[in-house]
Amino acid sequence: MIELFNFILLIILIIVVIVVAQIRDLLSAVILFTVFNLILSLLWQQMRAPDVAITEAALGAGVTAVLLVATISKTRRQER
Amino acid sequence: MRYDNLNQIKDVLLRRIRPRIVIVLMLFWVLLTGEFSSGYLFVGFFLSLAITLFWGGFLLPPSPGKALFVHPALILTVFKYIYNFIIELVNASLGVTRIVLDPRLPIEAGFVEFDLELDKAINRVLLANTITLTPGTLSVFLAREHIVVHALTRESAVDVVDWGKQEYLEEFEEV
Amino acid sequence: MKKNIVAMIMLLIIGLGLMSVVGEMPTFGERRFFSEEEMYDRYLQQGPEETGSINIVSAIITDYRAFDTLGETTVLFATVAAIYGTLLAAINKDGDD
Amino acid sequence: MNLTNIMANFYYVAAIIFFLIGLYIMLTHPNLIKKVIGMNIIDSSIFLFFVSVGYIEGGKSPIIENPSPLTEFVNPLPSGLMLTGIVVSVSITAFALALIIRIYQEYGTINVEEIVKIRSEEE
Amino acid sequence: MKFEDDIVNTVTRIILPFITLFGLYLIIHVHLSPGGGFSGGTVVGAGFVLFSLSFGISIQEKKLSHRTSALLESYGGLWYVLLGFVALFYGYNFLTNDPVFGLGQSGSLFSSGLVILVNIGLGVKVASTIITLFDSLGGEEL
Repeated sequence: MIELFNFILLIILIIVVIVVAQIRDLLSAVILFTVFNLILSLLWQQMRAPDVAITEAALGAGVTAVLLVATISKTRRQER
Repeated sequence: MRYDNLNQIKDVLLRRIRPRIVIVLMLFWVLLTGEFSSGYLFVGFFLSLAITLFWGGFLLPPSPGKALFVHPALILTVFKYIYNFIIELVNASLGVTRIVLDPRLPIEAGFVEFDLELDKAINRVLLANTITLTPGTLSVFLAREHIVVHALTRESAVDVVDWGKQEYLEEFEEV
Repeated sequence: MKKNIVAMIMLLIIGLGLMSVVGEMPTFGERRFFSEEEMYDRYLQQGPEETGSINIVSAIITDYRAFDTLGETTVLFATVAAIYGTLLAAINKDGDD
Repeated sequence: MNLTNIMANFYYVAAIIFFLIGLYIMLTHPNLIKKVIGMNIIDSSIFLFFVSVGYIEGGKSPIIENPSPLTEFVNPLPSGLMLTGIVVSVSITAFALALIIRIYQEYGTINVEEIVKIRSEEE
Repeated sequence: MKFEDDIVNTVTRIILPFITLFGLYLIIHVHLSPGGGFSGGTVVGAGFVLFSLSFGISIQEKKLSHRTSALLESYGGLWYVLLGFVALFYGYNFLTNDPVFGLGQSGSLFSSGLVILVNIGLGVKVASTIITLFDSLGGEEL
């Protein structure tokens, strides 16, 4: 049961990463990257590593997204 | 001069210590730790006091002239509000379902602007969040008693304006 | 477009190499993985007595490997210093012009 | 190559796929912010690999509340190492973003190809 | 970076003390539950970031100036080194825990000397690092 749940999470993660690679809008890419990190922290909770899960949800999803959005607001939004 | 200064510090401290917020934070601390021994409670009390002192002027402004922790009339008003909200929610959900299932998709999306007669910011935020929670309508902008709502159909827009003018929220104002 | 195809072929080769490594690795979830049995037993059996912390991960990062974490705080400090240097250099240069 | 072993170790396979996609983003996209996102995806793939190495079937998370020799725990060492890694990866991301802001101030673009063109015109 | 929006403002006023208390809980409860200096410090720093996003960077500057956060950042690291030197002073190795700091009853709040002391320093340092990163990357209008 747990294996199946983790497998579904990994499939969702792979789809999200492929969309991040293809999308042109940088802000959408950053939002999808945040979603990626949040699902990853869920996966780590499943793997019984709660310390890593909390740190990932706070640092990887929160702070990285804030810094990336701040940088995009200072440069330009479209990739081209 | 020196005495004045001390008095000022005392005033600031008294304005910043907020017993109700400290009590709520202590409850949160007990929920987090799951322990009820004296050491835990002391540490929690110390931390809550420090946080209230630090963030002092940026927390919710205290409502004047109330001795009790929660006014009894407020609980009744909250229940009445939730009851009305659930009725509205079911109605709006049925309406949106009808629109979505209709093959012609009869949508007339547009923005509605109107003014609120609510003084407290928290009541305005409550109304805006209620509008967003209701399917089909979405509060877009809220500043200084002026609200902009995005509505899916014309009827829902009229409903929203009615809902905003109703008396449940004014009861919150009075309590 | 040509660049993308070359990159794809290169990634395919790297992926095949890494896959062959996965084929040789022990199965996921086995009790005894690499040759780290001693460390695993030591941390889990004597960790609470030796450090007083029942959360073994924090016992590892701030007691057994505290020197490692000291290096990490140095990394944080260096990052802040480097960012200040990078962005303040721009401001100073603008002021000179 | 043992095919059934690969099927059983699908966590490692997913980590490899993340690594490859991150590397693809870093190689082919000319935008610098996209390159930083690709670098973060590669970091995440390494973390996924290490944490799944430490997992033990049926183990509990390594917080020993009432010690008994029967309970099995997950290996805490990879978790501790990856905790360090996450913080370092965020530091590197922040520094890279500061450099990107600086590059934008200097060239007015964050596209590598345009930067190369501007550089070649200058010389 | 400031939104003139009542919703963000009011929700920030409600939620800010809870965020800070949760971050401090993660730092202090490090030896009993998941968390620690890194995650707790990040949560506290994220509270400051939310504050400056909703009230404006100039008010945050008044609350915690750049100079103070830079000082906290440096002294968080120094506190760590100082704790290491305490053990050296008693004749043990650098950063020794057991005989130097009292361990206490394992499983209670006041136990595991070095772990909790180091994590408090780490939390202060990481929180000020997050604030400084946000201020320098996204804070001032350029």
